[in-house]
Amino acid sequence: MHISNIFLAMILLSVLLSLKSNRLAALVKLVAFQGIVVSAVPLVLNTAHGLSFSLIMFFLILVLVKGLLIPALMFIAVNKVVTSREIEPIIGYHASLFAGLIMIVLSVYITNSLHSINYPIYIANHPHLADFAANHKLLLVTGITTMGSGLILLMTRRKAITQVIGYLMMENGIYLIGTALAKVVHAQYVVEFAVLLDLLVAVLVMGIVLNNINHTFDDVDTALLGQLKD
Amino acid sequence: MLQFVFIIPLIAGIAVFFLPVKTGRVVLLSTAVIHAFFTTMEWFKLTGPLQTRYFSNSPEGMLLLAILSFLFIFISLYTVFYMSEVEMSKEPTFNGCMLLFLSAMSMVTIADHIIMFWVAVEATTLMSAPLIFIRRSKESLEATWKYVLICSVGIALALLGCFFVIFSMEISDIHVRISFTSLYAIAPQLNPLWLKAGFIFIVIGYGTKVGLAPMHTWLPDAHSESPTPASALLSGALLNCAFLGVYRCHQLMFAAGLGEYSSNVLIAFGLASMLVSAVFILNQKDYKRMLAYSSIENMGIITIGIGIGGLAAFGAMLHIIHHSLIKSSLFLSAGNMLLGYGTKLIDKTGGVLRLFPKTGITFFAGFVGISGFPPFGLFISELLIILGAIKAGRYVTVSIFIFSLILIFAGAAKLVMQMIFKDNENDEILVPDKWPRALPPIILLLTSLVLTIWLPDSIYQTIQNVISSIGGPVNG
Amino acid sequence: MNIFFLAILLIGAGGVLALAAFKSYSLMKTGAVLAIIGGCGLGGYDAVKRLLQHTEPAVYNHTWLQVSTFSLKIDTVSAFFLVSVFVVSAVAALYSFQYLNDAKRATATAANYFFYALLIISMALVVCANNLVTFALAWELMSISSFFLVIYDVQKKATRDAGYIYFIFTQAGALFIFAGFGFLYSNTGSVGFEALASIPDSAKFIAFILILIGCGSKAGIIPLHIWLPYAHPAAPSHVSAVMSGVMIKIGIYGIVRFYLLLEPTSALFGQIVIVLGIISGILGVVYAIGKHDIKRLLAYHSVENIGIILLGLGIGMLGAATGNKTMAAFGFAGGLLHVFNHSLFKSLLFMGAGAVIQQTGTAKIDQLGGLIKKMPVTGRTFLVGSISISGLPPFNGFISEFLIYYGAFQGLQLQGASFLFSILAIISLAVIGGLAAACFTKVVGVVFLGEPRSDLAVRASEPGFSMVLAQLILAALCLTIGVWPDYFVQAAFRASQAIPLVADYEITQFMPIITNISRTVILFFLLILVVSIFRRFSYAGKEVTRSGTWGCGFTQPTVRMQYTGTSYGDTIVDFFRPFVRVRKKYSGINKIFPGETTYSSHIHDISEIGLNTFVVHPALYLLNKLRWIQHGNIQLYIGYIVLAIVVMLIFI
Amino acid sequence: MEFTFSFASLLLLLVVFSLAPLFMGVILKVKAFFGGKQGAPLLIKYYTLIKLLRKGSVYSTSTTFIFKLGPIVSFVTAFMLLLFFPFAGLSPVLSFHGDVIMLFYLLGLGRFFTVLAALDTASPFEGMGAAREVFFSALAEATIFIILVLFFRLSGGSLSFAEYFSGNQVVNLWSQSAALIILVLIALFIILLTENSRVPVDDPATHLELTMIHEVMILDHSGPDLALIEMGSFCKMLFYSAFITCMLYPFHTGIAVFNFIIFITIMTLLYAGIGLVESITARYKMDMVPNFILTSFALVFFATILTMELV
Repeated sequence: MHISNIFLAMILLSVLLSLKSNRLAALVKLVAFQGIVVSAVPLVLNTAHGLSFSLIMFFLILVLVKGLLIPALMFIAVNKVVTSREIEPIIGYHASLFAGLIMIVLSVYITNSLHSINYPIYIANHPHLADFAANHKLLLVTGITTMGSGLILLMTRRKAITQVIGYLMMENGIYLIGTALAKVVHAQYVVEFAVLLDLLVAVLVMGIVLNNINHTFDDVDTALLGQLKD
Repeated sequence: MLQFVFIIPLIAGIAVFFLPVKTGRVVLLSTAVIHAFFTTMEWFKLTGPLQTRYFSNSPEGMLLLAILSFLFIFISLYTVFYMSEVEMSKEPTFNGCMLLFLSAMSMVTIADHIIMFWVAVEATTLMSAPLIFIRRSKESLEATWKYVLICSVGIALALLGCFFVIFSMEISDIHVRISFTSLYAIAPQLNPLWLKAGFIFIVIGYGTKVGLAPMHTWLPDAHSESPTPASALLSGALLNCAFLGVYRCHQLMFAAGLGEYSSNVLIAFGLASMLVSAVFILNQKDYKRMLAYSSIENMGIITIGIGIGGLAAFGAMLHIIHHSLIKSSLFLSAGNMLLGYGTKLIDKTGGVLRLFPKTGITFFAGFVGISGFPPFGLFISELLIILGAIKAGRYVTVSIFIFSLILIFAGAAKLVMQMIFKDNENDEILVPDKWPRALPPIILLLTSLVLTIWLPDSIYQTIQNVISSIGGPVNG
Repeated sequence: MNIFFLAILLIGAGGVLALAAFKSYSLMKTGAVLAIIGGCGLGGYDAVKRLLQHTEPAVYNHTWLQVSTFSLKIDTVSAFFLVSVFVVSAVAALYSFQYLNDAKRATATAANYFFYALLIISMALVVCANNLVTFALAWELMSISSFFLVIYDVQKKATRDAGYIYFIFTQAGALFIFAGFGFLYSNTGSVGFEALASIPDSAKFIAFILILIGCGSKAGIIPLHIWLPYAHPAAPSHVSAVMSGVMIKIGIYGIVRFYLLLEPTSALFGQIVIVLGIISGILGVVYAIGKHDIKRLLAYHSVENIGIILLGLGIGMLGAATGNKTMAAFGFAGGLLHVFNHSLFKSLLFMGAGAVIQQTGTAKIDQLGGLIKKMPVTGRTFLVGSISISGLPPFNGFISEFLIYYGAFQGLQLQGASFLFSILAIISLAVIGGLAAACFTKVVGVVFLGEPRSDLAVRASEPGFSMVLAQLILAALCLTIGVWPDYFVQAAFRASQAIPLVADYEITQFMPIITNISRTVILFFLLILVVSIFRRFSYAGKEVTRSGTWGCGFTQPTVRMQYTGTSYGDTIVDFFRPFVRVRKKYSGINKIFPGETTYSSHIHDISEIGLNTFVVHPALYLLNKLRWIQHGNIQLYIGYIVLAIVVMLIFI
Repeated sequence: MEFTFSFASLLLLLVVFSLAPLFMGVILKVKAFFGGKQGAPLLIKYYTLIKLLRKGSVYSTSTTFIFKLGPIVSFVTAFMLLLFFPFAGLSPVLSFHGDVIMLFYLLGLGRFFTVLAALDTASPFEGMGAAREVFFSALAEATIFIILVLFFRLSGGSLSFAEYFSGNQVVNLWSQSAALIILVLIALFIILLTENSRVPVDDPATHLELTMIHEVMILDHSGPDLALIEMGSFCKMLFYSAFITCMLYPFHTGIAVFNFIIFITIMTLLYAGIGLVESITARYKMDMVPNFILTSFALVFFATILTMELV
C-alpha cells in the first residue's frame, strides 16, 4: 500500500463530488483541493529516490498557483458574476455522476490494455522502477478519469464558470497522465513553469472575458452565447 | 540572435500598454520594421546556424516567420490608419496585444522543444483573445469565449499528445532532448503505437487551432467578429503557425516510417474541412464569415497537399505563402467595406465597385486570386496539388477535392459578384475609402503576383528543404 | 518567334494604353484599336508565313517557378489557329471602335479594351503552349479575361447572371482539364508534351475524356454548352464575335492538340467525338430555330457549328484509327477549315446582330422586319453570313462541309461500326445543313425582309462606318474562300498533316476536286449573269408597276399579320419534341366576340433542365441539410472534438 | 475526277431541256383523262411560258432586290443540275468526282432564295408556305444523302452522276444488287413528289393558299420572273425523272439514237405515272407529310444497312 494511492483516491473522490455538486462555491473549493493534491502527486511518487530541494520548491509553486491563485480568481469571478448560484446542468447530476463512474471503468479498461501492451517492455527497460510502474496503473486511471470528467463538465454544464472549472479539471487530468508517463518533462522546470504560466494566464483571460460577458449579458449562461451560427 | 524575434516584440508590446496612443503607434510600426530586420538576418543565416536548448531555425519555421514578418509590416501600417478612422477606447491595449501576438507567433515559428512549442501556441491563443473582444460587443464576447475555450481545450489535448510522444521515446529507453530536431534523428526507434496516439492528439489539438473540420467551429466566429487587422493577422499568420505543429508531427511520423498513416489522417481532415467550408460558403450571409470559411477551405487544401507529399507538398507550401498574402489582403479590403457600409451583411453591401472603386478592385482581385485564377499564385499551387495527388494515385481525394473546389467557387462567386456589382438600395457612405487603407491590400496582392511570376531561389531552396523530409523531392 | 512576341507586346501595349488614357475617351479608343489591329496584323502575317512555307516549328523556353518552364512552340496547327485568332480579333477591334461609343462609361470601356487585349494574348498563348503548366496558365488567363469582357454591362441583372454561369462553367472545366493533366503527368513524370504518346492506353483514354469535358465546356459541346446562350447575348457584340468566333474554338484546339499528342490508336476516340458532334450539331440548330432572341439564336448556332467541326475531327480520328489516310486527311482538314470559316461568318453574323440591336434597341426578332431597306449594307453582309453558315455554295461554309463530306464518304469503304458512324455523320451533316438553312431563312426573312413589325424597327439606320467596314471585310473573306478555296484548303491540309499517319500524305491528287468546285462556282456566277441579262432584256420596254402585296383576298392586311419567327420554326421544333421542351401559353378564343388573346411559347434546353434537376438542386438540398453543424452551441462544439478523438482512436 | 466537257451532250441537254414543258403537258393530259375531261393541249406549258415572257410585272412595295434575285437563282441552280447529268447514256456536259454533293447543295441555295423571296413579300401566306418548304426539304435532304451513301457503297466509291451510270459498277435495276435498287426507286419517287410539290405532298392545282406549299410561295411573282420559276421547276422535275429513268434502264445499246428513243419513252411513261398517281391519290394532311418523307428515308437506310451484308 503506497502512500500515493491515498492521494489518488482523494483525487478520484474530488472528481466524483465535483460531478454531483450543485453549488458553484463548493465546486470551486473542490477544484482548489484537487489542485493541491494533484501538485503533491509527483512529490509522493518520487519518494523512491528521495526528495530534492528543487522538487519541493516546485511543489510549493504548483500549490501556490493551482491551489491558491487560480481558485482565488475563480472565487472573485463567482462572487462578482453569478446571479444564481445554481449550476444548472444540461444533464442531471445523477446522470453526470453515472457518467463519471463509467469514465472510471473506461479508464481502468484503457489502462489495463495499455499495460498489457507496454509494461513488459517498460519494466524490462527500467527494472528498478517495478513498484513505481505498479503505482502507475492507478495514477493513469485517475488521470484519465479526471480528464474525462473535465470534458464531461465542459459538455454538460451551462454556466460559463463551470466550463472553466471543467477545463481546469481536464488540465489536472492531463498533468497526471503526464506524470504517469513522461517523467522527463518534470525534470525540466523551465518548461514546467512555462506550462503553468500559460495555465494561469488562460484562467486570467477567461476570467476577464467572463467578467465582460457578465457586464454585457447580466449572466454567464452559455445559452446566451449561441447567437453566432449559420 | 534568434530569440530577438520574439523578445523584442514582447518588450515593445508591454511597453505600449503604458505609452500614449501616438507613441504607441510609432512603436508598433518601428517594431514591425525591426522584426522584419531580424527575420531577414535569420533568413540569410547572417547570425550563423543556431541551435539553443529550446529554439532552432528550421526551414519551415523560417518560411512562416518570413511570411509573418512581411504581413505584419503592412497590417500594422493598416492598423495605424484604421485606428485613426475608428476611435477605439482601448487602443494601447490593442496595439500592445498586436505586438504580444506577434511575439507569440514568432516564438512558435522558432520553437524546437516540443513542450515549448506547445507553450508558444497556447500563448498565441491568449494574446490574441483581447484583440477579438476589444470592442466588447455581445458578438465579439461570444466569439472570444468560444475561441479561448475551444482552443484551450484543443491545445490541452495537444499537450497530452506531446506526453505520448515523449513516452514513446522513454518506453523504448532512449533519452535525447525532447525537441523535434533531436527526435527526428531517433524517430525509427520510437514506439509506433504511442507515437500514433501522440500524433492523433497533436493533430486534433493543433488542428483545432488550424481550423480543420470538425474542430473548426470557433474560427468563423472569431475571424468575423474581431477588428479588421486582427482578422487579417489571424487568417494570414496564426493559422500557419498552428499548422506548423501538425506539420512537424507529420514530419516525425514520416521519419518514424509511419508516413502512410499520418498522410491518410491529414488528407481525411483536409477533405472534411473543404466540404464543411463548401457547405457554409453556399448562401452565406456575412462576408467576413465567408472569408473565414474560405480560410478553413484553404487550410484544408494545404493539409491535403502536405499529406500527399511530393509535388503536392511543394504546391501546399506555395499555397501557404500565397494564401497568407491574398487572404489577409481580402480581410483588409473587407475591413474597408465594413468601415464604409457599417454592416457585414452581404445583402446590404452592394455596388462596392461604384461606391468604393479602390476597395472594390482590390476585393475582387483578391477573390480572383483566392479562387485560383492567374496571375495570382493559388492557381499554380492548386494545379500542382492536383497533379501531385493524381501522381500519388489518390483518385478519390482528387475527385472530392475538385468537387468541393467547384462548390466553393460557385458559392463565393455568387456572393462576391452581388457585393461588387449589384447596386445597393441606399448609397450613403459612412467612411469613404482612402489610399492609405487601400494601399496595404494592393501591395499584398502585388507581392503574390510577383512571387507567381518570379520565385526567388532562396525561397525555392527553403521549400525544397522543408518538403524533402516528407516524401522526397518535388519530382518524387 | 520574335515577330510573335512583338505582336503580343503591341497588343498588350494597346490594352495598357487604354487603361492609362481613359481620361480622354476618343484618344483611348483610337490608340487601343490601332495598337491591337497593328499587333494582330503582325501576328497574323507571321502565322500565315509559317503556315504557307514549310518552316521549322519555332520553340521558346524560359524556366518558371523552378518546377516547370514557360514553353511555347508554333507548329502548323498552332499557326492555323493563330490566323483565325488574329484576323477575327483585329476586325472585331475595328468594329468596336464605333460600337462602344458611350463616353460616360469611359472606365468600363478602358477595362473592356484592356481585357480584350489580354484575351487575344492569352488565346495566342494557349495555341502556342508547349507544356501542361503553360497551357493551364494561358487557359485560365483566357477564362478570366473573357469573363471580364462578358460583364461589361454589369449593372444589368441578366448580364451578372450570365457572367456568373460562365464563371462557374469555365472554372469547373479548367479543373477537369487539370485532372486530365494529372493523369498525363503521373504517367510521364514531367509536365512536358514530349513523352505523351508513350503512356498506356487506359491513361490516354481517361486523360482524353477529362480534357474533352474541360475543353468541351469551353467549346460548348452539348450538354456542356449551357453557359453559351447566356454569355453571348449578355456580352457586347464585338466580344460575342470574338468569343463565339475564336474563343470557343480554343476549346476545339485543346481537343485537337491533345489528340495529336496522345496519338491514340483506338477507334473509340473518333466514335465518341462523332457522337458528341451529332448531338451538338442537331440539337444546337433545333434550339436555335426555337429561339426568339437573335444573339441567343446565334449562340446556339455556334453550338451547332462546333458539332460540325467535331464531326470533321471525329471522321479524321476514325480515319487515323483505321489507317484510312484520305479519310483522316479530309476529316481533319475539313474540321480545321470549318474552324476558320466559322470564325469568319459567325463573327460577321454577331456584328450584324450587334448593329441591329444598337440601331433598334431590341434583340427580339419578332419585333423587327424590313431592316434591309433601312440598313442596306448590314443587311447584305448578314445575308452573306447566313448563306455561309448554312453551308451553301458559293460561300466558304460549303467548302469545309464538302471536305468533311468527302472524308465521311471515304469512311463508307470501312466495315462494321466505323461504317455506321460514317453514315450517321453524313446524314446528320445533311440534316444540320437543311435545318440551318431553315433557321437562317427565318432570321434573314423576319429581321431584314418584309415589313417592320414594331416602330423600333422603323427608326433604324445604317450603323457607324467602322462597323460597316468590319462587316464588309468579313463578308469579302467569306466570298473569297468560297470562290477560290485552293490556298485555304491547302493550308488546312498542311495543318492536318500534323497527324503522323498523313504526315507524308500527298494532297495534290485531290486538289483538282477543289479547283473544279471553284470552276463550278464561277460557272454559276456566269449563268446568273446571263440569266439576269436575259431577264433585263425580257423586261425591256414593259410597264413594271408597284403595289401592295396581294392579301389573297383579305382586304385589310396589317404588318402584324406577317409570319413571325416563332410560327416559322414551330413545326420543326415540334418535330423534335422529346429533346426540346416547348412551353406554350395561349389564352384561347372563348367569347362570341373574341377579346384580346395572347400566345407565347418558350423553348427549354433539356440539358439545362437536367443539370438543375439532377445535379444542382439535390446538391444544394443535401448541403443545406448539413448546416446544423454550426449550431452555435459551445458544448456541442467541444463534443465534436471529443468525437473526433474517439473516432481516431478507434481507427488507430 | 478531272473536269470533263462534251459537246454532244450539250446538244442532247438542250433537246431534253426543250422537251421538259411537253412532259409536264403529259401529266396534265393524263389527269384530265382520268377526270373524264378533254383537257388542255399537250403544248399548254409552252404557251404559258410565252405568255408570261410577254407580260410585264407588278412588284409589291414591300419587296427588295431579293424578290427579283429569287427566280434567277432558283432557275440557274436547277439548270446546273442538268449540266452534270448523263442523259440517255451519254456522258454529261460537265462532271467531276464529288459533284453530287455540290449539286444538291446548289439546289439548297436555290430553295434558300425562293424562300427568302417569299418572305420578302411580307405576306402571311407566303411565309406559311416557306416554313413548310424548308421543313420538308430538310427532311428530304436526309433521304437524298442516304441514297448517295448507298450508291457510293454499290458503285465502289462513285461521287458523281457520271460515275453512277457508267463504268463497270453501275447502279441500276439490272446490276447484281437489284433488290436494293427497288427500294431506292420507291424512295426516289417519293422524293420526286416532295421536291416538286406534287400530290400527295402538295397540289399545284389547288386554289386555297392555306393548303399550298410551293405554289403559295410564288403568289406575288408575275411575268418573266414567274416564267423563270416555272422553267426552274421543269428542270428539277426533269432531273429527278431522268435520275429514276437511268436507274430503270442501262443505256448500253451502242447506238445513241436507240438510247435516246428508249430514254424518251421511259420518261414519258414516268410522267404519265406521276399523272396517274396524282389522279388516284388524295392530298395528305400537312402533318402526314413528314411521315411520308421519313418512309422514303427508312427504305433507303434499310437498304444501306443491308449492304453491310451483301456488298
